[in-house]
Amino acid sequence: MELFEITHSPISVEALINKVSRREAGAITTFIGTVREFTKGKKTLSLEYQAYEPMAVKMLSQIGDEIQQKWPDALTAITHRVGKLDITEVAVVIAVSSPHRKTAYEANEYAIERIKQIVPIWKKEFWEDGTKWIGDQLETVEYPEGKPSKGESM
Amino acid sequence: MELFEITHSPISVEALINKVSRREAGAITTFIGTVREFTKGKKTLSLEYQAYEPMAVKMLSQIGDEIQQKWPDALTAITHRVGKLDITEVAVVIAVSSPHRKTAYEANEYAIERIKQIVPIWKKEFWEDGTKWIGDQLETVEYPEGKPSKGESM
Amino acid sequence: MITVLFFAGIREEVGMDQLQVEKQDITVSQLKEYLQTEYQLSSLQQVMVAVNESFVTEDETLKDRDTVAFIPPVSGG
Amino acid sequence: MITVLFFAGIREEVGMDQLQVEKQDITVSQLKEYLQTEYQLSSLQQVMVAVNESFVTEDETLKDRDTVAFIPPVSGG
Repeated sequence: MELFEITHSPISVEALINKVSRREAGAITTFIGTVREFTKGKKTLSLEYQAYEPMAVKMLSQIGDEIQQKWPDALTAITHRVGKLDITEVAVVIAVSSPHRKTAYEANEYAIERIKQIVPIWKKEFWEDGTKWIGDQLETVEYPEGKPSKGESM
Repeated sequence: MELFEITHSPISVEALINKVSRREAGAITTFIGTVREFTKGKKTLSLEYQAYEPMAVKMLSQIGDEIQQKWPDALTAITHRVGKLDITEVAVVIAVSSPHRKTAYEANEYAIERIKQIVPIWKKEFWEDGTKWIGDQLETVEYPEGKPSKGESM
Repeated sequence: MITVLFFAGIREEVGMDQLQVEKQDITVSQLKEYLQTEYQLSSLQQVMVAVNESFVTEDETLKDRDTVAFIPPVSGG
Repeated sequence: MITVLFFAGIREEVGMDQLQVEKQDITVSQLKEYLQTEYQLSSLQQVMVAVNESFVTEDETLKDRDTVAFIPPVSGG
């Protein structure tokens, strides 16, 4: 069972929940990133995700390691889909289990923030009047260090 | 479709996700509360949840209203199971959708905190050496106001 | 007549889910005192009270046909 | 020989997924300059660089058979 995956097929949320479910967990959080119809007033028809697949899996796995360092009780699974997606389809699912709920929320949110920093996946938006590869969505245009930081724990 | 429910049957996480999924949502968070084997070193064999059902549904719905006030973009669904549950079984699922992820996390965590304050549901733990109805788990023994607060937005 | 509902530990202590009390125009606080005397209940101090499914304070006055629920500290989730 | 991988907008600009460059013992920065001159690439300034699937800085020296990937700002999630 792989905890960190890139897939070309629809993602099963239940499958990810099962990957992190265990007797010592009292809390499981999931984050499901879906294709939204409107972004800043502009209507999206569909999206295409592209990944540098082996490196993306490696970076997802690194995020898992970072979480393990910061929250030793947490167990994380992440699957990101690539290819063409329609509105409301699921692009990414993050599942985190933990004995206590606070950790499950924090580690989950940390994972999505890190995905948006270091995982080589790109989104192309298809609008009625054209297409565009979308850049960094963290509202930072450049990486001051010339590359993404490796996170506090590394 | 009911957004707030008490059920005597296993809860489908997918069903709750579907209740809040919509074209304007880019993020869905779920919280899944499961039966944990060990609490403070003590081994739990199973749990029994009891609810004052009509009032519990009403209070879950009130939590939904509070979230609507605080995060107008969020849509929330909550189902809590009652009856006897085994280790790893799902006791509660909270699903929140929102255009943006921050709201989906915050509103979800707010919901579980409020459930633990105002929803009339009780947990009985079954151990090898006995049983006990568990009280308030927020580490506050008494309600200083004589009743739970109605939340900032009410 | 007032219907009184019990849950969790209190239900086990009282030995019943509910009972009917032939009273009205008394406060929640007075009802508690009455039940404690009548049923030797140990655990009514820390409970909250709901009338007709809404939380109330101790000085709420009860009317005929109200449903009163004693709500021990909750532990759902 | 170095393998160079392109993604997203850069891939569309270059018009290919990858190419082989007959060089070695040059830095990432020198490779960028070479590619910009050779292919009139506009968007290599803001990209990060990975060598053999790990992020590196501009002064990393490239060896024979390294795989270099240009990583424009990511937008997964």
